[in-house]
Amino acid sequence: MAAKSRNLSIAKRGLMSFETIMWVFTRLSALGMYALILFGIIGALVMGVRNNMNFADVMRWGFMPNVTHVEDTDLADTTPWASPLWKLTASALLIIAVGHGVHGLVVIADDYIATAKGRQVVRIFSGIMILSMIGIGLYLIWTS
Amino acid sequence: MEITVKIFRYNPEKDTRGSYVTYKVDADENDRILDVLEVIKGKVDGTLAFRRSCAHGVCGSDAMRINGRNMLACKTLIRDVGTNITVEPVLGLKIQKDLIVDMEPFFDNYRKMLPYLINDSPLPADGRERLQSPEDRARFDESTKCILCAACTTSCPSYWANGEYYGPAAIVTAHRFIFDSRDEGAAERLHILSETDGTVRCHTAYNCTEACPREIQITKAIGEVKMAMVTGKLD
Amino acid sequence: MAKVHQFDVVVVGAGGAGLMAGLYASKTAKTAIISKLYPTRSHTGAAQGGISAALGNYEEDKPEWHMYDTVKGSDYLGDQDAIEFMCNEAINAVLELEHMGLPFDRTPEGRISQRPFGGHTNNETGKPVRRAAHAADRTGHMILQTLYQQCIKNKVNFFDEYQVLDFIMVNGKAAGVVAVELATGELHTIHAKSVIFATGGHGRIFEVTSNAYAYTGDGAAILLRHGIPLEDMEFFQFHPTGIYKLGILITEGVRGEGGVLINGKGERFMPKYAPGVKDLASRDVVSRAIYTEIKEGRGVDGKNYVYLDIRPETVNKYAAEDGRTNPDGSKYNLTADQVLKKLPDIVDFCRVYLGVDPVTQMMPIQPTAHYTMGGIPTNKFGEVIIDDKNTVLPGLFAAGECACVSVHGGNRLGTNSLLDLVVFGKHAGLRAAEYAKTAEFEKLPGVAEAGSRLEFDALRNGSGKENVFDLSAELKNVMFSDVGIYRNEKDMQGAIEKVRELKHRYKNIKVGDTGKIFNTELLNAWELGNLLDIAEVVAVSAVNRKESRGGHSREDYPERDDSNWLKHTLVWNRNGKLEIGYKPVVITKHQPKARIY
Amino acid sequence: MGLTRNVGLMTALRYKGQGPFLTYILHRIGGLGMAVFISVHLLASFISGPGGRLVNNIYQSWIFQIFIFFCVLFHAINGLRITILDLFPKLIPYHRQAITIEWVVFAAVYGFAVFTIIRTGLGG
Ligand SMILES: Cc1cc2nc3c(=O)[nH]c(=O)nc-3n(C[C@H](O)[C@H](O)[C@H](O)COP(=O)(O)OP(=O)(O)OC[C@H]3O[C@@H](n4cnc5c(N)ncnc54)[C@H](O)[C@@H]3O)c2cc1C
Ligand code: HEM
Ligand code: SF4
Ligand code: F3S
Ligand code: FES
Repeated sequence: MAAKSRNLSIAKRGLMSFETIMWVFTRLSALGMYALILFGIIGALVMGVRNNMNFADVMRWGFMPNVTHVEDTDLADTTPWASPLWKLTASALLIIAVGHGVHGLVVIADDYIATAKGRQVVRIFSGIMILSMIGIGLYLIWTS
Repeated sequence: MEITVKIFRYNPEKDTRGSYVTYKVDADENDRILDVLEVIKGKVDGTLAFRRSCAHGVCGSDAMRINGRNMLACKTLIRDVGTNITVEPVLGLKIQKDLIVDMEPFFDNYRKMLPYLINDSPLPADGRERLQSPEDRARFDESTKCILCAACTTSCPSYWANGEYYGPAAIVTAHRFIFDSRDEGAAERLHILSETDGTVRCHTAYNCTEACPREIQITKAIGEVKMAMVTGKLD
Repeated sequence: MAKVHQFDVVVVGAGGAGLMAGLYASKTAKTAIISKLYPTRSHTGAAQGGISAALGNYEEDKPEWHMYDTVKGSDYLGDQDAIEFMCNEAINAVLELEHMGLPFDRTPEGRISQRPFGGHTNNETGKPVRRAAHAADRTGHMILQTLYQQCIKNKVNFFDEYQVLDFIMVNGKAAGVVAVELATGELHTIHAKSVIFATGGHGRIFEVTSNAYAYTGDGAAILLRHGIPLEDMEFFQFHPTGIYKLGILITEGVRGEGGVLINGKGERFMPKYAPGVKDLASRDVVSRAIYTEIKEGRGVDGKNYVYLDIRPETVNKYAAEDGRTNPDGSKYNLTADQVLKKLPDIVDFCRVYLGVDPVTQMMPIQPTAHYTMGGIPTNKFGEVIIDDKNTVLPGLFAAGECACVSVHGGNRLGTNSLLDLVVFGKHAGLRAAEYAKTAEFEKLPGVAEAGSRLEFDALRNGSGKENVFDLSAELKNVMFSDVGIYRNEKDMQGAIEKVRELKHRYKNIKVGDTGKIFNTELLNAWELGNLLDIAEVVAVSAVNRKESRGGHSREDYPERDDSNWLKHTLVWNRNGKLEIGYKPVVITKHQPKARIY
Repeated sequence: MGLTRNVGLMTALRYKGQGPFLTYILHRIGGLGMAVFISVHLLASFISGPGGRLVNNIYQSWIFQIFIFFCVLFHAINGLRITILDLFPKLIPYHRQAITIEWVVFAAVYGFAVFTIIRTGLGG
C-alpha cells in the first residue's frame, strides 16, 4: 500500500494567524537581511575599500550601508557611498530590521506577559515603536 | 560504595520555603536513582515524597531534576551521574511536597490538543481496520512514544517564563494526531497551536529534546508542526 | 466528615480494564473513574508484545484455534465458555481499538501487523501462528493512551490520584467506595449503584518482578476483607525473560522475532523441553526449563541466569535450522535494522540498565514474577461471584488483572491479558451501566468512611518499631524463594508461617509521617497490609493444591491430577481465618489431555 | 499551599541545558542588545547635540564595538542556522553538528573582527 499524500487547503485551515505570519516574516526577513548585507559588503569591495577600511568597518557598513558609517575611515572620497542606491538599500534594511527587531521584542515580551491585556499594550507600544523608528531612520538616511 | 545525595525538601504543612537535606547512603553503581530514593525513604526518612510506579521508564511518574537536568529517576543509574547527586523537583510547576509537583496544568494543556483520533468518515464497509501504509504509520511513530512525563515541558525556558504556553509535550501529542493519515482534525489542532500560546512560544531552545527520556526528537516534531501551519502539507 | 460524591457507576482503576469499563459505562450512565495514579501511569502501559486476535492478517487463523490454544495454555483450568466468548470477541475488540485510533504497526497491505507469540499456534500444523497485533513493543502503552484519549473525548469524570481504601456494602449490595485524595489527605465517599474494580495485580509480593510499585493487590485485598472470595490465587505466572536481578521484562516478542535462549555452555536448550515450538513454548514451560538449566549447573558462570540472544546471525542460523519462513514462503532473515525497529524499547532497556547492546551482545535474563492469574471471581459479564454456585453480588463488578473470569486458568498465554482487559472491561462497563439503570442507590451508613479513618489512624499513630521497608523486603524474599517457580510442602509451610509472623509484626508498624498532604509513607504502609493479606492467600492456596498445573509446579507432586484437582480454588477470609472451597471448571469443547509443546 | 511555579532567572540559568540552550540565550541577548543599540543610536543621531554625540562617541569606542559586534555576529550566524533548520525540520536531529559548525564560523569571523578593532582601537 502506498503512502497517502495529505494537504490542508487554505479553505480548510483558514488564513495563517498573525503569529504564524510573523513567524514566517522573521525567517524571511532574516534571509532578506543576509541578502542586503551581502550586497552591501560586495558593493564595498567593488568600490575598492581594500586598503582604506578595516574589516570591522566593512562589516559595519554591511549591516547598515549609510554614509555616516564610513565617514571616520581613510576613504578619500565618500560620494559614491552616499548614492541613492545605498540610501535605498539602507532604507530597505532599516525597515526590515526594525520590523524584525521590534517584533522580536514583542516575542520576548509575550514570553513573560501572558495576560490578554498586557499583550495588547505590548502590541500597541510596538506599533508606535516601529513607526517612529522607521520614520527617524529614514529621515537620518535621506538627510545625511 | 557510599554516595551523597542532596535532596530538595519541602513540607507544605510545616515549611514556608524549601531547603536542601543531604543524605549519605550505600549504593551500587548500577542502582537507579529511584532505588536510592526508595532506600532513603524506607530507611532514613519516611516523609520523603515522590511519585513512582513502573520503575523502568515507561510510565512517566518520576521526572525530576537530577544534577541540574530533568531525567527519570528510574532511568538514571548512579554510574551515569556519579556519587555526588542533587535531586530537585522539576521547574515550572507548583511544588506540592518534596519532589511532587502539581501536574494539573500539564494535563490541562494535553487536553487542549484534542488528543484523540478525529475521523467522522464512515468506517470501512467490511467492518475491518482503516488501512494505513507502513510509511504513513512510521510518519508519526516517534510522537506515539510519549509517556507524558513532563520532563520536556518543565525544562523549556519558554514554559518557565509563561505557564500559558502549551509546552512541548502538548505539541508532541498534537503532532501524533496531525500526522496520522487516518485523522481529520489537523486543521482544528493547527488552529489552536497557531495562537500566541502555541508553537510561536517555542524558540528552539532544545532543552526539551535533551530532556526527553524517550528520546523523541521533540524540537523536530515542533518544527514539523510549524511548517505544517505554514504550508498545509501533512506528509 | 468526608466529602460525598454520587455517581451511577464508579470504576476503581484507570488501566486498560478500568478505562474500557468507564468508557462503556459512561455512554449511558453517570460514571467516574478513580485511580491512585494518573491514568497514563497505569501498568497497562508497560505491556509490550501485543494483543491477540485471530485476524489472520498474514496467514490463516481462526477464533477456534485461539480458543484451543488458550485452553491448552491454561492447562485446562480455564473456563471454556468464557474463553470461547473472549476469543470470538477478540477480532472485533482489536478492530475497535484500531477505529479508536490505536496506531498498530502495519502489514505492507496496510492492515494490522501481527507477530507470533508463545503458545499461539496453527492447530493443524502445530506451527506458531502470527496472532499478536502490535504497535512496536509498546502495545500496552498505546492501548492505555488510546483508551484514555477516548475517555477524554467522551468527557468521563476522573478522580486522579485518589486511592480507594474501602468498599461500601449495604444490604449485601454495592453502595460505593471510600477514597483518600492524595494531595490533601482528605477522605471522600463515592456513593454509587455499581462499583467496578479494575485495580490490577499483586506481583509486588515477589522480590524479582516485572510489576510496578503500584501492583499491591489493593482491590482484591479490600474485597477479601468484605467476605468476597479470591479464586485460583496459587496460579502466578513467572515470565521466563526478565532482566537479570532487576526483573524488568523482555517481551516474548523477542522470541517471536526469532530470539533463542542459550545456557552457560552456549547451547540452545529449549528444543530439549519443547521439541515442537521450542523457544515459543508457553511461559510456565520456558520458565521451568530455564530454572532446570540453572539448577543443573548450566547457568552462565554458574550463576542463576541464562542468555537471550536476538543477534541477527544467531537468529538466522537457528531460523534456517528450524525451517522458518516468511509468510510468502521466502527464507526468514532478520537484520540488525529490523531489531531496532521492531523492538526499540527492549534495545533501550538493555542499553540503559545492562549496558548491553542486544544487536551485538546477548542479554542476561532470569524468570521474573509477572502476572496474577487468580483474583476476584467473576462471570463473563464481569459480575463478581461470591460462592461456588456462581451467586452474584449485586452491583459489584471486576475486570482486568485483578479479576479471575477465569480465561487464563493455570497459565496465561502472552497477549491474552490485554485482550482480557478490553473484552471483559467493556462488558463489565456495559453490565454495570445496565444494572445502575434499574437499581436504586442504597442508603449510605452513617459514617461510611469511619473504618478507613480508624485504619489510617491506627497506622499513623502506631508506636511500634517495625519498618515498612524491612517488612516488605522480608515478605518479597520469602515469597520469591519459597512460593516461586518450584514449590514444595515444607518450604511453603515455612513461608506461611513467615507471612503470619510478618502480619503480626505489621500491627507494630511505625509511620513517621504524620502529615496529610501526599503522605506516601502512610499509603505504602497501608499497601503493605494488602500485600501481606494477599501473600497469605497465595501461599495457603498453593500448599493446598497438591498437583502441578500451569504456573503452579510442585516438586512433591510433579504431575497434573485431573481426577482430584480439575477445579478452581476459592479462598474466603472468615473473621481472620482463611477458608478454602472449590468451584467446578467449565469444560465445553476440549477435554483435558496431556499438554505437550 | 504549595510553592509557586515561578522560576527565577538564576534558577533558569543554572539549569543544565546543553549547547543549544546556550545559543538560545545568547541569541536572545544578541537580539535584545541590537534592538536597544539601534533604537538608542537612531535617537541619539536624531537628537544630536551634546547628549547625542556623547552616546555616539561611546558607541564608537572599541570596547563597545566588541560587545555590539558580538551581538550582531552571533545573532546573525545563529539566526541563519535557526532559519535553515526551521525551514527544513528534517535537519533538526543534526542540530548539534550545526551548532558546532556555527561556533567555528563565529569564532573565525569574530576573532578576526576583534583583532582589527583592537588594533585600530589601540593604534589610534
Ligand atoms: C512488563 C509487562 C509486560 C506485559 N506485556 C503484556 C503483553 O504483551 N500482552 C498482554 O496481553 N499482557 C501483557 N502484560 C500484562 C498486562 O499488561 C496486565 O495484565 C494488564 O495491563 C493489567 O491491566 P489492568 O487494567 O487490570 O490494570 P492496570 O493497568 O495496572 O491498572 C490498575 C489501575 O488501578 C489503579 N489502582 C490500583 N489500586 C488502586 C486503589 N487502591 N485505588 C485507586 N486506584 C487503584 C491504578 O492506579 C491503575 O490505574 C504485561 C505486563 C507487564 C508488567
Ligand atoms: C542577519 C541578521 C539577522 C538574522 C539572520 C536574524 C535572525 C533571527 C531569527 C531567525 C530570529 C528568530 C529566533 C527565534 O524565533 O527563536 C530572530 C529573533 C530576533 N531578532 Fe534577529 N536576526 C537578524 C538581525 C536582527 C537585528 C538587526 C535585530 C535588532 C534590531 C534583531 C533582533 C531580534 C530580536 C529581538 C529577536 C527575538 C529574540 C528571541 O526571540 O529570542 N535581529 N532573529
Ligand atoms: S515528549 Fe518526552 S519528555 Fe515530553 S512528556 Fe513525552 S516522553 Fe516526557
Ligand atoms: S525547550 Fe522549549 S523553546 Fe522549544 S525547542 Fe523545546 S519547546
Ligand atoms: S517510575 Fe515509571 S517512569 Fe519512572
